[in-house]
Amino acid sequence: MPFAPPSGTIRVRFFARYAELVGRAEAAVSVPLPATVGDVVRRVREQLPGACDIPERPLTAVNLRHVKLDASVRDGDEVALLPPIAGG
Amino acid sequence: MPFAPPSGTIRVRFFARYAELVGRAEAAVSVPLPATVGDVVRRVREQLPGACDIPERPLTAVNLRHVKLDASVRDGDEVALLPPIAGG
Amino acid sequence: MTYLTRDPIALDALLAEVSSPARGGTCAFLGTVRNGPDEAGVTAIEYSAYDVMVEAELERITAEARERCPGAGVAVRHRLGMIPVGEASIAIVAAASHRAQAFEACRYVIEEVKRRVPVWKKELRADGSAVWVDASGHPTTSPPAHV
Amino acid sequence: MTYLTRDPIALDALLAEVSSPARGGTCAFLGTVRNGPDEAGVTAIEYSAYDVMVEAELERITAEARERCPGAGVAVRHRLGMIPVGEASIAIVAAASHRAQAFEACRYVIEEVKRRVPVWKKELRADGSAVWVDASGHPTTSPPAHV
Repeated sequence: MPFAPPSGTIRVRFFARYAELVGRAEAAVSVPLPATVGDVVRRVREQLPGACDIPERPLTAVNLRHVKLDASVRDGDEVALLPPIAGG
Repeated sequence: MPFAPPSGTIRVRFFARYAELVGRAEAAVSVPLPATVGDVVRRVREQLPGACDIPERPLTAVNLRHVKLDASVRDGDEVALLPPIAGG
Repeated sequence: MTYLTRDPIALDALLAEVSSPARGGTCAFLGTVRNGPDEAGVTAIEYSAYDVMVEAELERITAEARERCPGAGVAVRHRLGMIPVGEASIAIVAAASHRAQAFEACRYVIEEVKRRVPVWKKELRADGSAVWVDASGHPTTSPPAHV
Repeated sequence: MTYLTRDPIALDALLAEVSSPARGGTCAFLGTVRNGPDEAGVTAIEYSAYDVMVEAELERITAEARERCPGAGVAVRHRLGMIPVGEASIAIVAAASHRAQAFEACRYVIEEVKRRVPVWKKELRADGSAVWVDASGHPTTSPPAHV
């Protein structure tokens, strides 16, 4: 039986213009672990129709906190791709 | 006939604690001209009962504007002696 | 859902939340939808958000403001949905014993909101068009850089 | 008598005076009568003023604020007479196209008011005593220096 690296399922959320680009508000994405937020973004841009128009380095959050793309993700994490913030 | 220097009548106004010290809200003070606000204050402190407890160098205004004690006064001016400001 | 609302923001309610006899200085900030020379034809802005993250960020930001200004009371409300020109999208109130802390806490909150709170704006124009805009009101068509 | 009142200050009226579609940022400051650890037993403060000079100074100060922040709208109200703990003695509202000018104009006005506007405070205490206090709430018994 060949060696299968552990993989994790990440809940990816899309907002505002990014949600319009991919035509959905969320997706479940599977990544081999260990993985970073950047790996998740890459996977999303490759696999989801319309996602190639999301920037390669968008703002991201994991579990409701802003993170950099080199932050690690675990199975079950919620990763959000955030268009430029316009609050206030 | 001896030479009489021109004199001016200044309306002096008192506020808050200073008004309590002199027991009045205003006084007409005569000063030989030319004169400064400092001259008016000196005259007030010498002549008005209770006024000696007003500081020698109080905050002052002439015709509704803050001035220093070396500002000159003219006949008919309104000079105000202002306790430390506590507005706001 | 403490910090978000879909109704007009009542400033009086925020003031009541933070006022106390020991707090002599209160600073408030209101951000309202503009229709100035740079926003010709804007009739309203539709605000959307990553709701739960907005709540989490505003909880952190107000806690940070209170840490910087001990004793201060801080309240924030961000409105979502369609907001017509002239109405407030955000209100912040900070009350402290003295005015310097009140101004500082209020300013801190709005600056951090602009940097960190995941809210987005779509401008609706009189000609029927709609466009996503960034914090400065510029269309977000070109790919934004990662901060 | 534009800037002075003997009635409770209505913040909404001041906000309405300065709001306009081109002004997206509004900063307000409220100064309220305190009864904190430094004011044990204060029940109210009686504010008195050199009324006509207050009007003249506030006219000058608001004009200066508008000069520093072109396009800004600035409104001020100072209350006189007996003001109970928790109620406002002053309210300032500054609205501008962007928040930085709104904060700056509002802050400028309150700082200049504290320096220049001839208003005095007598603290009334629960024990029946009354004492003139300076801006910091300290009794003004010793002769103040000329500024």
